[in-house]
Amino acid sequence: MNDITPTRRNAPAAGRLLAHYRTMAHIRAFENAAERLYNEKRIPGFVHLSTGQEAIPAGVCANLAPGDQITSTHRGHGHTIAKGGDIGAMMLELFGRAGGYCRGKGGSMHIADFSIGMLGANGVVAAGMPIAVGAAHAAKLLGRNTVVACFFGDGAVNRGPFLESLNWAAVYKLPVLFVCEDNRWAATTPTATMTAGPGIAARAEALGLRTASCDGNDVAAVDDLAGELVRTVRGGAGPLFMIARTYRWSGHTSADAGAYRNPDEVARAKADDPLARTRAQLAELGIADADLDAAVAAAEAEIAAAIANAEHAPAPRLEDALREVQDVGAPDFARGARP
Amino acid sequence: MNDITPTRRNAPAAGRLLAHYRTMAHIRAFENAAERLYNEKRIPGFVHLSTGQEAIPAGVCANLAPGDQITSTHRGHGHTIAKGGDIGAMMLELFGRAGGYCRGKGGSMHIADFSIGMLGANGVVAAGMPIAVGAAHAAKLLGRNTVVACFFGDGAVNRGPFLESLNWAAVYKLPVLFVCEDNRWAATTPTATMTAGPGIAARAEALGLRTASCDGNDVAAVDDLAGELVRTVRGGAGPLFMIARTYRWSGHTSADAGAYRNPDEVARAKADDPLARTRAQLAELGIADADLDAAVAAAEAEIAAAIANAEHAPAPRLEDALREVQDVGAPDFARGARP
Amino acid sequence: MTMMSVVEASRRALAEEMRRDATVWALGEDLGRGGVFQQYKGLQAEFGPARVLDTPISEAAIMGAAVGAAMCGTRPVVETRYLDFTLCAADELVNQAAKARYMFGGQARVPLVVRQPTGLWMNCAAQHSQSLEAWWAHMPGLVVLVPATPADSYAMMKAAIRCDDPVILLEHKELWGITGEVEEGEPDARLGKSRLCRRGRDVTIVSWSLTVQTCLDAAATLARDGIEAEVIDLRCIWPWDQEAIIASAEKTKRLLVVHEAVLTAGFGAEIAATVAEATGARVKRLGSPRIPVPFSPALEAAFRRTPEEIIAAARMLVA
Amino acid sequence: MTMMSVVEASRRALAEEMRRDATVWALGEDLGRGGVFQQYKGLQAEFGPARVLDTPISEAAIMGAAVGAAMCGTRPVVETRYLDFTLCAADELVNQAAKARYMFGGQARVPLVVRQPTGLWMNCAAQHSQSLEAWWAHMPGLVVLVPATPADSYAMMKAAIRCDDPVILLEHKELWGITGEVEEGEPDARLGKSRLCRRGRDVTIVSWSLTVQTCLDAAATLARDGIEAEVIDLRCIWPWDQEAIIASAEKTKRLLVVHEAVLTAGFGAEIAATVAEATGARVKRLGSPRIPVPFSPALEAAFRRTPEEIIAAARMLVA
Ligand SMILES: Cc1ncc(C[n+]2csc(CCOP(=O)(O)OP(=O)(O)O)c2C)c(N)n1
Ligand SMILES: Cc1ncc(C[n+]2csc(CCOP(=O)(O)OP(=O)(O)O)c2C)c(N)n1
Ligand SMILES: [Mg+2]
Ligand SMILES: [Mg+2]
Repeated sequence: MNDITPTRRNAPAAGRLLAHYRTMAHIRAFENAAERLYNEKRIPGFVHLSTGQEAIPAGVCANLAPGDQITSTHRGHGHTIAKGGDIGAMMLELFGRAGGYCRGKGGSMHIADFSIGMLGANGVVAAGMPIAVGAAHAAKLLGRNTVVACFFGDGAVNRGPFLESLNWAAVYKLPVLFVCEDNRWAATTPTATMTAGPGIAARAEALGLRTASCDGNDVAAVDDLAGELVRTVRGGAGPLFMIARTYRWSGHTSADAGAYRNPDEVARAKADDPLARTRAQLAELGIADADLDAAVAAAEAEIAAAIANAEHAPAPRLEDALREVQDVGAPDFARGARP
Repeated sequence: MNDITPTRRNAPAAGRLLAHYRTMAHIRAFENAAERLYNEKRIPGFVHLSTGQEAIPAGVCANLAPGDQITSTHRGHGHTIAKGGDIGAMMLELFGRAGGYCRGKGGSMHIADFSIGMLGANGVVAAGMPIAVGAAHAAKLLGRNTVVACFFGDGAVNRGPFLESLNWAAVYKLPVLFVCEDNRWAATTPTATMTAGPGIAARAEALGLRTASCDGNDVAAVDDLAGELVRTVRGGAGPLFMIARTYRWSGHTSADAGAYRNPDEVARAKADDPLARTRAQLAELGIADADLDAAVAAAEAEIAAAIANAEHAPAPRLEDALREVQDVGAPDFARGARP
Repeated sequence: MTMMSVVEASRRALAEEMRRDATVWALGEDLGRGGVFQQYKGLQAEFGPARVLDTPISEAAIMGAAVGAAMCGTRPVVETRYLDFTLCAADELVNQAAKARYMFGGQARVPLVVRQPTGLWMNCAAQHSQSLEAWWAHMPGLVVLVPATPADSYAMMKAAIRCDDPVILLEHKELWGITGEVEEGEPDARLGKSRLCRRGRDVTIVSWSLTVQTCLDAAATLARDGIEAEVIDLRCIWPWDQEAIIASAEKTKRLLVVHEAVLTAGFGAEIAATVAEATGARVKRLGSPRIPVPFSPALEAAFRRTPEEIIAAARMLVA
Repeated sequence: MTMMSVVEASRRALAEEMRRDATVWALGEDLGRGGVFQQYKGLQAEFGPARVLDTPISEAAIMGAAVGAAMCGTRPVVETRYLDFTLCAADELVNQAAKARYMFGGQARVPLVVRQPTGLWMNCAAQHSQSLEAWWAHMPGLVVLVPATPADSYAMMKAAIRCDDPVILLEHKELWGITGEVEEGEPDARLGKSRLCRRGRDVTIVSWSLTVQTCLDAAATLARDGIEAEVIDLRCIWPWDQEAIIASAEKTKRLLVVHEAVLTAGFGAEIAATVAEATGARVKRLGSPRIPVPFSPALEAAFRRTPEEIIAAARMLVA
C-alpha cells in the first residue's frame, strides 16, 4: 500500500540527532508548561497539547528550508517550534498579551508566524489543507522553488476538504508534502471506528498521491522519510503523502483528562517516548548524558523565561480590538459597542 | 480494481428487455420534447438533458422495489421516469404550472416524487449523496428493508461530500447503491483532466466500498449488474458502488451547444445509441420492428399529451408563493413584498 | 417545578422526547462521551449507539444525512459542536434543509433540529465564538430559537423536536451552567412569543440569550435613578414577537435592542427597523463592533455587552 | 468614455489588471470556455491556463486554495459560478479568508476577490438565485460591493483586485447585458461612496444592483404626480455611505430602502435602523417575502421589486 520505500541512512549522524533532540525537548517543555499554566488558570482559553508527538514536527521541519512553509492544526505548538518559531512570542500569545504572535487576537489555536512560513494553526479540522495547497499553488505561479508541508490529524481524513485538497494538489502537481499525524484518536473517538476502508494511505493513493509511512515516534525515521519526500517534492514530482504513527499522551484539550482511553494503551504509548528513544540512540552514539540533560535544562529555562516575561507583559488595549480587521471599511466603536 | 464480477445472464429475457426499451423510449421522447420546448421558448428556465444516458436509470430502477428510493442530480428527468414517475406532473412542472410535481416551485432542477421514493433532483453537484445516505440511515433506524440508489455524475467525485457520504455509508453499513453515471464530461470540462489518481472506482474502494462497472449504454448489462448489487445491498452487505460508462449527447444545459467537444467524439457516442442497441437485441430475440415502433409512438404520444395538457394548464397564483415554506413562522406579504 | 441547569434541562427534554418518540435520534461527534458540554451525558447508555450516534468528523455528511433521514420518517437532532462548524455544512443546511419542502412543492418535510452552541465562552476566539442568528433569520424555511433560561431550554428543545420544519437552536455556551425553575412534562414553548421579564414605562429593552440578564442588571440600576425599563426576552428570532415589541415600544416610545452578535446587519437591525416603520418610537441598538471575536480577555471585552453601556444608551434615549 | 456592457466592462477590467500585475489570476470551473456568462471569454487564450485556471468541482478547495495563495503573494479572483455555491465553501470564506488577518494579528493579508453571480435570472429557482449581501455585511473582514452599472463593474473590479482584504463582488445576473458609458484606465471606484442618481426633496429611495433602475422608473412616475424622489445607488454594502444616506434622509425626512433580497434581516434593515437612530425621518423597506426563490415566473414575481410597489410605498411615506 505504501509505495515509497525510503533509503534508510545507516546510522543517524549524532549532530543531526542532537538537534532533533533539542527541538523535541523544547516542544516537550513548552507543552508541559502550557498544561501547567492551564491547570493553574494562568492563561485564558484551552490548549491542545502535542506531548508524545514531538518527533514528527522535529523530523519533518528539519528538512524544510527557511523559505518553505507549513500549515498546522489546532495542535500547533510543536509545528511552530520545529519550524523555528519564537517561543517567547508564542508564550505571550498563550497569555493573550499585546506582544504575542497575534497581538493577543488568536491564542493557542491561531498561532502563526508568517516570517518563518508558519501559515497558521487552525481551529477547524482539515481547514489547513486547502490553504497549504493554495500556498503551493502560489509558489508554482510565482516560480518559487519552495515546498509546503501540510500537517493534519487522522481525524481530518473524513472531511471533504481532505479529498478536494489532495485531488487539487495532484491535478496541478503542486509542491506539497501532506503529513498525517496519526495518533489514532480524534477528540474522544478512536479514529478507526469512524474511518471506513483499507486506511489512510489507500485514500491518498486513490487520489493520485504516492504515500509512505513511518514510526512517528522515531525522529530519525521521520527525518529520513521526510528528507526523501521533501527532496522529491522539491524536484517537481508533485505532492506526496506521509503518515507518521504516534500517540497523543494527553487528553484532547487541556480540559480533557482522556479518561475514555484504556490506561494500558496510554501507558504503552508513554513507554514509547520519542524523547527517551532519541536519548537512547544518542547515548549509543556516544553523547554524554550530561549534554542531554543540559539540552533539556536549556529548553526548560527558555520556556521559564518566556513565562516570566509573558506573565506580566502588557495586555492589548481594548481599542486594539478594532485593528487589523480590514483597511476599507475598518470598524469603529461608534458603530458598535462602547469606545 | 473492480472487485465485483456480476453473474451475467445468458440471454436477456425479451419481456424484461422490452420493458427497458419502453422506459428508455419514454426518457428519450421526454428529453427530445424538453429540448424542443426550451428552444421554442415555451418553458421557463433551463433543462439538463440525459439523452444518450437512458439505459442507466432504466436498468438500475428496474431492480428497485416501489418502497426503494433514489436521489438524483441536476439531470433528473430520466431517473424520475425510470422510477415510475408521472410524466404529466413532470411536464407541468417544466412549464411552471400549479399542477406540477412541485406546484411550479421547483422546475426541472428540483423534480421530485416522494410518493414513489424519488427524493429529488438537486441543483448542487453531489448534494444528493449525503441525502441518499441519510435516507438509508433512516431505513436502518426504522428497520425497513429498503434500498437507496444514489445517482451522481463523474464530476461529483471531486466534491468533499463524495468522500463524506461514502465513508458514512460504509461506517454504518447502510443500504445504498451508489451509481456513478460516468459520461466523461462535467459541464464544459473533460472530467479526466480534473480528476487525479487511478480512477473513480479506486476512490470508492479506498473508502471501503466494493465496486463494479459496466457499459452504461447496454441496458441489459446495467440491469444485470444493478440487479446483483441491489440484491447484495438489500441482503445487508452495506453500500456498494457501480460505475456505468456513458456519454451526454447534448450540451451541459439546453442553452449549451456543446461546441467544445470533438464532433467525432459526439458522433461516435451517438452511434453507440442505447436505444438502437436494445432494439437490435430485441430484434434478435424475435421482437417485431412494428412492436418497437409502437412502443416509441406510444411514448411520444404520451409526451405530446403531457405537453398539450401542460401548455394551457393554470399557472400558480402569486399568493401560492407563500405556501409550503414552514408552519411556524410562515411568511406573509405584509412583511415582505406586495400582496 | 424543579430547579435545574440549562445543560440538565436540555438533556432531560431530549431524553424525554426520545422516550416518547422512537423516531427521534441525535447525531454528532463524540456524543457517546456526552458531547463537549456534557449535554448528551448518559443518553447513549439509555438509548444505544444507534440513536445517540457518534459520527466521523464529516460536517457535510452529518447535516446532509440528517436532511435525508428527516425527509424519510425520522427526527434527527444534529449536534454541530460549535455553531462555527455549521459553516462546513452550509450548503446542506441552507440549500437543502431549509429549501427542500418549498422546492418540492410541499412533498418533503424536514423535521430537523440543529443545535448550535453559540457565542463567547472560555476565550475560544474567532472560529469558536460566533453568533449568527441574523443569518438564519434571513434564511426562509428556518425556525430560529434563542433560549435564555433552563425553562426555555427545556420547552424549546421539545418544541423544536416536534416541529415539522428545520429548527436552529442557538444554545449560548455561557448559559449551560445557569440554573432556574423548569416546568417539566408538556410545557407550552409558545414559539414566536416573547417573555416580559420586567415591566416598565420609560424605555423598552429587547434582548435574547446571554444578554437578557445583562439588560436586567442594567434595568435594576436604571430604576434607582427613576428610569423604569421594560425588559423583554425575545426568545425566538424567527418567528419573532413583533406584536409585543411594537406594543411595548408604542407605550414607552423608546426601543433599545441589545445583542452579543456583530451590530452591523445583526438581528437588532430588523427589530429596530420594524419598530421604526410601525411606530414613532426612538430606536437604538447595541451590538459588537464589526470584528472577528478576539482571544485575549482584554480584547474580547469588545464583544461583551455591559450594564454600563446599556444604562448609557437607555439614558440617552430617555433624555 | 466607451459604451459597453457589464460583462464586457468586468472582463476588460480583469484583463487589464492581469496585464498590469502578474500576481493576479482567476480560478473556477469552466473558465477556459469563458465561464457561465462569458465573463472570462478570451482570457485563457491571452493569459494561459495557469492564470485562468479551470478547476475541479471542488468549491471548498477553490476557495481554500485561493485563501492560501492570497496569503502567499498572489491575488486570486475566485469565480463561484452562482453565489449559491459559495455555501459549499462557507468555512473557507468566513472562518478562514475573512478572519485570517485578524486572528493572526495582522501577519496575514488575504487579497482575494470572490465573484458571486447573484439574484434572479432565467428562472433558476431556489438554489441558483439567492441574494446574500446581508450575510456578508454581517461578517467582519469582508468588503462587499454591489455594482449596478458597467462603469461600476469596471471600476469596482479593479478596486477589488487591488484591495488587500477579501472582497465579495456581487454581480447581478440580469445586469450582465445592460450597457453604459465606462471611463477606462484608472478610475476611482470610491469604495464606500454612493451615487446620487436623481435629486429630489420629498423622499429618499436607496437601492443597489438590479433594483436601482426599478427605483428610477418609479421616481419618474412619482415626479408626474409632483413627488420628487431622491434616488441613491448605494454601490457598496460594506462599507456603506452612511453619511450621504443620513444627509439625504434628513433633507427629505423620508427613507425608502428597496432590495431584491429577502426583507427579513436584509441589509435594508441595517440602513433603516441606522437612519432611524440618527434622524427623525420616517423609514420603510421593501424586499422579498421570506420564501425560497420559486421557479415559475408567476411565483418568482414575489421576488421582483416593481415600480408600482415602490410608488405605493413612497406615496405612503409622503402622505
Ligand atoms: C470541522 C471541525 N469539526 C470538529 C471540530 C472539533 N475538533 C477539534 S480537533 C478534533 C479532533 C481532530 O482529530 P485529529 O484530526 O485526529 O487531530 P488530533 O486532535 O488527534 O491531533 C475535533 C473533532 C473542529 N475543530 N472542526
Ligand atoms: C457545487 C456545485 N458546483 C458547480 C455546479 C455547476 N454544475 C452543475 S452540473 C455541473 C457538472 C456536473 O458534472 P457531472 O457530475 O459529471 O454530471 P453531468 O452533468 O455530467 O451529468 C456543474 C459544474 C453545481 N451545480 N454545484
Ligand atoms: Mg488524531
Ligand atoms: Mg458527467
